[in-house]
Amino acid sequence: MADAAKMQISDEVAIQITGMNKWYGQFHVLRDINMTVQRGERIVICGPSGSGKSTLIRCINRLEEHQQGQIIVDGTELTNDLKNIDKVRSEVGMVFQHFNLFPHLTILENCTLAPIWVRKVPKKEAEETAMHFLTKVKIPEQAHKYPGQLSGGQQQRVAIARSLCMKPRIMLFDEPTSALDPEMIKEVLDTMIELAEEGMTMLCVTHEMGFAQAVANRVIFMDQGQIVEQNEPKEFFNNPKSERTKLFLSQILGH
Amino acid sequence: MADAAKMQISDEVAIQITGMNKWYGQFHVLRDINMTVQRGERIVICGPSGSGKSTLIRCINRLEEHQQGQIIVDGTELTNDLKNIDKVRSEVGMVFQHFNLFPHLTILENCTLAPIWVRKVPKKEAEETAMHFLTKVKIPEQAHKYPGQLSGGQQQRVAIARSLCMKPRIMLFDEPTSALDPEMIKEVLDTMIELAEEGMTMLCVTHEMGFAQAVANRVIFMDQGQIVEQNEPKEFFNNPKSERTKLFLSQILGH
Amino acid sequence: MAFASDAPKDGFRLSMLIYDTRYRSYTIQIVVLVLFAMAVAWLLNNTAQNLAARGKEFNFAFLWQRAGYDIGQALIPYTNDDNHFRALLVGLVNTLVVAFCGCLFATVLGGIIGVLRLSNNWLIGRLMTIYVEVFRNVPLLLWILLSYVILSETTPQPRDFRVTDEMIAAGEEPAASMILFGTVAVTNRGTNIPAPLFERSLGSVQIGFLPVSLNLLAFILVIVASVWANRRLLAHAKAVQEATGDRPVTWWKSLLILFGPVLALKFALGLHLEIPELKGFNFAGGILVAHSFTALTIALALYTAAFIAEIVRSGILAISRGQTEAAYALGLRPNRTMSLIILPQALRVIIPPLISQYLNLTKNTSLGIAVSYLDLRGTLGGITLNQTGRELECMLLMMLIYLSISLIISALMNLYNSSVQLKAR
Amino acid sequence: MSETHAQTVLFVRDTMLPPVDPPIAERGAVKWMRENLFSTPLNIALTLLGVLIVWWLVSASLPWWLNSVWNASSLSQCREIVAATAGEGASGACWAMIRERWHQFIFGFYPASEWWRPVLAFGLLFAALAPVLFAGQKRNQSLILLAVLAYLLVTLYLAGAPGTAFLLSLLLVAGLLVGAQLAPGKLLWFTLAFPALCFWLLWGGSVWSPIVAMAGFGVLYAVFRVGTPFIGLVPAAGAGVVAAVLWWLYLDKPVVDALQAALPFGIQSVRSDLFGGFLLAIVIGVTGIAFSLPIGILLALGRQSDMLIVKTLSVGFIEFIRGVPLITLLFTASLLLQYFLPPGTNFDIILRVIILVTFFAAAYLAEVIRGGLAALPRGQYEAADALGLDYWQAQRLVILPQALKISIPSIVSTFIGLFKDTTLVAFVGLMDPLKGVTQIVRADINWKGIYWEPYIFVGTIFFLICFGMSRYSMYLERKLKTDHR
Amino acid sequence: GTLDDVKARGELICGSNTGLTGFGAPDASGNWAGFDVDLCRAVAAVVLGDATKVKFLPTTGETRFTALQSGEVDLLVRNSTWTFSRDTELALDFVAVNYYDGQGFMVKKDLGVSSAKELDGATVCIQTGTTTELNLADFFKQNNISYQPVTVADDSEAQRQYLAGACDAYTTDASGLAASRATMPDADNHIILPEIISKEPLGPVVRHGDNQWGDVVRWTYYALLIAEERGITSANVNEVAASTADEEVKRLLGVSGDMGAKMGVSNDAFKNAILAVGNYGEIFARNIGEGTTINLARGLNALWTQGGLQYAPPFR
Ligand SMILES: Nc1ncnc2c1ncn2[C@@H]1O[C@H](COP(=O)(O)OP(=O)(O)OP(=O)(O)O)[C@@H](O)[C@H]1O
Ligand SMILES: Nc1ncnc2c1ncn2[C@@H]1O[C@H](COP(=O)(O)OP(=O)(O)OP(=O)(O)O)[C@@H](O)[C@H]1O
Ligand SMILES: [Mg+2]
Ligand SMILES: [Mg+2]
Repeated sequence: MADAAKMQISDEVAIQITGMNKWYGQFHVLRDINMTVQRGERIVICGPSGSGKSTLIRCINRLEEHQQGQIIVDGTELTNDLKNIDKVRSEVGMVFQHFNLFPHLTILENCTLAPIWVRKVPKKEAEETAMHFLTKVKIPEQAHKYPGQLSGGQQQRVAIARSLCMKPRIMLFDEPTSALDPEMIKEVLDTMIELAEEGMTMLCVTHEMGFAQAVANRVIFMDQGQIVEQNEPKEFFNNPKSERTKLFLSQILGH
Repeated sequence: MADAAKMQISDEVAIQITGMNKWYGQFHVLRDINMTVQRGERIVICGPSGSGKSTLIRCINRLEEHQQGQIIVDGTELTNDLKNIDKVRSEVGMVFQHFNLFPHLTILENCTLAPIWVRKVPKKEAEETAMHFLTKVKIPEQAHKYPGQLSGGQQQRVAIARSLCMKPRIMLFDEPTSALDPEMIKEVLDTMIELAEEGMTMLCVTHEMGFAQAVANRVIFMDQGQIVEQNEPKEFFNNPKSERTKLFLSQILGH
Repeated sequence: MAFASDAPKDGFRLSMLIYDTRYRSYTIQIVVLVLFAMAVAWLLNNTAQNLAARGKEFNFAFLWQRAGYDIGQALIPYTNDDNHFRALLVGLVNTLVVAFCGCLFATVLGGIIGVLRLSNNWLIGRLMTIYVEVFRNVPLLLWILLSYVILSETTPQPRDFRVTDEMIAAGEEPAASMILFGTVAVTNRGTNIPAPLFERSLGSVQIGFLPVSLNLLAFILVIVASVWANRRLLAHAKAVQEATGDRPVTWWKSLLILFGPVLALKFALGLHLEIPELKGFNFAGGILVAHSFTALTIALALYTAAFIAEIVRSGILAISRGQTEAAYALGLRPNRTMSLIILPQALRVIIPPLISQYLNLTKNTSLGIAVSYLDLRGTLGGITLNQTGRELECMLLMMLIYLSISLIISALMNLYNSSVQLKAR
Repeated sequence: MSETHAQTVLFVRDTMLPPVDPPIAERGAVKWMRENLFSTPLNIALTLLGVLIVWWLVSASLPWWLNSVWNASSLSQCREIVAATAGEGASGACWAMIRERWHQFIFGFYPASEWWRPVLAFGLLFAALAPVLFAGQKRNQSLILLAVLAYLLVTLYLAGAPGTAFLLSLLLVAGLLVGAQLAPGKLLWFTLAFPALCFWLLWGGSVWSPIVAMAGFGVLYAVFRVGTPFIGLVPAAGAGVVAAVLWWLYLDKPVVDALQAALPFGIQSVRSDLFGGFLLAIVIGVTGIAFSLPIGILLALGRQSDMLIVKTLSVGFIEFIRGVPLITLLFTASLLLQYFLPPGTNFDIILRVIILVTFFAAAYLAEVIRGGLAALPRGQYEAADALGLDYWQAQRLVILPQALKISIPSIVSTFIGLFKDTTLVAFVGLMDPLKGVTQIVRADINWKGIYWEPYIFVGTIFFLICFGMSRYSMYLERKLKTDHR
Repeated sequence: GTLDDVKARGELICGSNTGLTGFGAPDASGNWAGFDVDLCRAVAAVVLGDATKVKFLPTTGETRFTALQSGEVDLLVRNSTWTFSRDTELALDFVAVNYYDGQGFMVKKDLGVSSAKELDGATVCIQTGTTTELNLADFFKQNNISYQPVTVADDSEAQRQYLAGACDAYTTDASGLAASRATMPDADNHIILPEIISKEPLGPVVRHGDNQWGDVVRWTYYALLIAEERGITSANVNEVAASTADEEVKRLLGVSGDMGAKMGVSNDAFKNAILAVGNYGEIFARNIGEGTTINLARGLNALWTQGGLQYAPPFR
């Protein structure tokens, strides 16, 4: 499977980050980040708590502003220009740790909201697309329920479907399974693996090392706001180079 | 360790319950409870949800009133006599599922409050005792923080220390670990095991079967407000007698 | 590396004012500011034109003209020869006094009702619920009008107190008599209460425009001193408790310290009460508390108490049962649990909404208009406005004063809030 | 020891005990009384006190109620009747006054022949509220509409509505009912049109004035839609507003006149100085809350904004309005507003009062809604951003629906407060039911000296309305809490 | 000017009392009636030819002058006292005095008081927002006696308090006292003390500077006076117009001359007014005169020919 995945990686650059720095007030949270993501790549980001993983991927769709350097997503540079931001956001889907579904809308409405209002898709078409993706994440029968009526795993799958409905070219995941009970983690990971197999460009912050080994092209390890090490998953897990990585892996895997 | 524990059991009776019945309105919640607890015994109570475990141990320090039968704690019968109730309560410590620390007082004040106002201990002495027990539960350095600033596991350990500061002869625990994250459960169980090793008389409602096997003299299984089976832990887990117990154990351990 | 990106463009384009996040918010703010300034300018211009058209000008000099009217209840010295500003002050003091008394009674009453609503006494619980619902759901104005009518309709006229020779001869009792050991007369005009008088006076000093009686000052000083001494006593008791674990009995010492010096001073100055007496048309001597004041206070207190009761009730309910149980399990008695565990926590929940009720009450004192109570609105916004025809100045000044009161109260509230914030991670 | 102990430890229950009833002392009325009335000495004392209070209240007022007089033409006649039936010195209520003057408490001086109009407007108010309160819930909407239909059938008949009006209004509601079945979402259009309809019903006049006034919004929207592709969203919105204002300022009147000349259709116009009683209270209360809601939302958003000037202005406005008593604002409406408007502008005191009351309610609502906004987790904002929704879309589609739902109880209690406060308009010379109408009635020689009856009557109606609303909001709160789970 | 505004509007807006029996109060069906109200109706008849085209805006003591200044009402007829400062500082014009009044006191008979100077220490009810509170303060000060003021918002409340005995004396304009007394169930038990402590000339008020409008109101009022002087009543006005030989009456009724037109109203404007409301005497008798419940004697308000002060300048 890993091979199949590799084959889909094209030369095209999906995300290009150069010399990016970010501060929260006085606190230097991201330091000189440089990375390039090819279209079709699946990248797992890991690292200790507070190392800036969330901040990094939130910068990619401008939920956070960076102060130095350049982030180019799908050919659009993220500057203060609202038009660019809108463009990037409609190309990039994001799945959060706490799902963040809209509790006052049904599952279907959650999925059709953005296509209708942002992409201006006719309602009927949007609903068809939504049902397609809901079927894909295996919960078409829940379409008319409200988020509060679903289990955590189901909610997270809806969140993935909701992002997919915008037909994004890149998906960002911020610890999508860490708020879930063990049984539910699997459901969500399965969905993500399926997505990966279809060649979606994915950046995923996760500590699920099994997932990383199964689908990632590359694992990035961050600490103190810096990229400390990146490598192919097999190499990364079996043969970490830096001391910091070794320490981290011993904790994670020993746990 | 189990042997060491056994040796400390004396013939003296700590708690004697005979023919006790309790109703909530029309609902017969405890039915004909008979049990004797020797000083130094460590008893684990388990059973399905709603079987009356909490109610039983809450009757022992009269947080709930029973309507029939007799409860004698440390030679004092629990009746409506306020003096007896006071006496029993100051001899019996209790730890709750949700800690119930006093959020407006510091950890140290939480621990010294009852000794000062109930036992009339000089403040200085009370603080020394408190620091002693806080050290015992391994959080002396948090003494001047407020409960809200501690993690769940730390809070539960403070709750244990707070009870201990009253130098109780009997400790009651009502699911002390069930509101905690997995990592924190261990901290708290360790503290309880340590207590058990010192020979404290303990009644503990818990589903931590590892704990039961490690320290209990006796496991009591309740269902529908009745004691259905009691036995030594080894026998209880390996060789349950009643059908009800077998069913329950298969669920718990299979999980 | 075949990605096509527009080369980063520098330089400023007009569209950036709207589409660039950096400038966008400035653009909006400047537009808003300009609109606001235009609106203000428009209003000011209109006002100026209107004033000119009516041949009026905007100044506050009228405040220093002779007021010429009398005020029934003046707590600072005032005659109709004083100026309008002084009348304003009298009104302000009247407002504050009603607000203060209202808050005081509302708190006491609301506290009691809130606690009683929680009692497990079914009858009392129901009665209190009815009270709360009835008072909350009917306009305050009705309560004010009603309590005024009740007060003036159910109380006797002063002449009913009169005892004539014929009546003595006939052995008749007067139709009404004074209450509280013959010291207080409640008539349909007001309540006459005894006034304190001194045999030996220390005189008085003039502070600013207010004469301050030295007697009063002496009393205040002595009371402050005794309270301070009492706090020392309690602190000492606490120290003893901390050292030995036993708290010494303090209540009789406290009583002695609190009341001894005041009593001594009373005898030293020869304080006695001037009992009101029926003379001519009215009771003379003592202090007359007008019914407009009493009715307003009662209505405000009853109405606000219903809201406060709810606040108190929910404040106490907000403290989880677990806290009580934990305290009981530690051996604390119910009353100690209340004072050491429940109340300190409940107060944090109760006080912020309580203070906003105080604020509401203070603003509602302006309804004194319904019973013609001469508060700030009645003097400055009523008679002064009427006599001078300066509605713009009077209304603006009045709003400004009310606003300052509100802001001061809410500033205090914020201070309190930040000081009792529960510490959390 | 340990051996024997192990032996004694084993216990297995072979038969489960059935539940039995608690002992006598723990059951029934005895237990209930013991626990609820006589559990402690303090409780016994409280119970006795309570009984005493109830007894005192009843014994003091019962004769007065029992001796009520319903048929009399003046207070003195009432007193004679009471004296005749219950003996000299007895007191009795004189409800005859209410019987004779009830319509003034309800309608003020609104002409009797036109009473059907406020009655109709009141019924339609609920029809207009239904789509808001029960968005998309076919069943509840239909239920409300059915209730409105029934209400109108009865009240319009009683109020003597002319036949055409009767038929038309029933047709309208029936149409809405059908609409609720076919397209419940579309009923919102009726809600939007309702203010104009209501205004026309109450004030009367040419049917064209409300229609042409509403057309102003159409102009706004048209300019906005046409303009957006050319000049962009924000400028187009601005142009729309300008166009609409121009429409209202310059075109409104001629167009109305022209249409009225061409197609004269109208109802008798009723001047607002005839409004009074509960009609006035409800008009002020409902318009106040309806218009203050959007303003309150904007203010709340402004207060949450990170733009300093916008925030400062919002905070300033909110704090100022909340810092002064309503009564001073009402005096502003009657005394000062004229100073602030261009010389010569002059409009209805009721409208001026409504404007100030709207500002007042808006400031309070802003605080309430701010609470709702603050209660939303940040994740909702982020998810909306991440989906590419812009600020206004995010607010409208994601944030506000939730924030408003959370704030419903507080919004309702603001409304209750506002409704109670409408009584204060008496101080600027309007005829509110409590003081205004009562004063007029008491100025009548026949009823001079009557106090309790009008207060009790008006108070009871206020109580029923306010209590009903607060209960309804509690119900709504409970329902909203559960239906998504 | 206001005249054109009123004509354009087709309706006259009058600031009236919120309800003062006899002078201006709405009845059960909302029709306003009273002494002041009739003057408004007369003005409407003069300007618009129809006495019913009047809208009454109830004003309180506080809002009345603002309402007039801001143009909310065209004319204020709300027994307002003509004083120096109101005339000058408030930019108002009092155009005539339609009722000469003075402030007096009413007490209960059994109080045993026969002069206001005996009221030392008494509690006195006053309506706020008028000149009465100033007069009262001055009077007691001059006589060096004390009193306890109870300020009350409106007449019915003041009466309630007085009757309940919450005040010993009730002070307001003597006409008001008489009106109050007349409606009391035990009118004989109350007396109005002889002292009249102030002059209270009450009259219609218009905005300062609008002289044309002022003239219309003033001459409407005088027309009513002249009509009484000449015995023209609402019943006989048509007849008189047809038959009279008196030149002044002819001018007044628009039979000859163009007096109305000069003022900007129709020539028979005053005839309309008389037709609609009657002459001054009729208005007085109908609303407040002897025989009504208010039962006021003409007194100072009798025509000058009968020893009163009501005097109209010549209509020429
Ligand atoms: N809004 C903020 N303001 C200030 N500091 C912040 C803010 N958000 C995050 N930080 C800090 O930035 C650092 C990086 O945060 P980030 O959430 O990116 O970490 P993370 O690697 O995702 O950690 P975790 O695994 O716990 O989610 C942390 O130290 C955090 O405290
Ligand atoms: N205050 C009360 N009033 C009425 N019924 C109660 C009350 N407290 C508990 N019960 C009922 O009594 C029964 C026993 O409750 P208890 O809390 O003792 O069960 P438990 O064995 O501790 O269950 P869990 O494992 O869920 O804590 C339950 O059915 C519960 O619903
Ligand atoms: Mg993170
Ligand atoms: Mg339990």
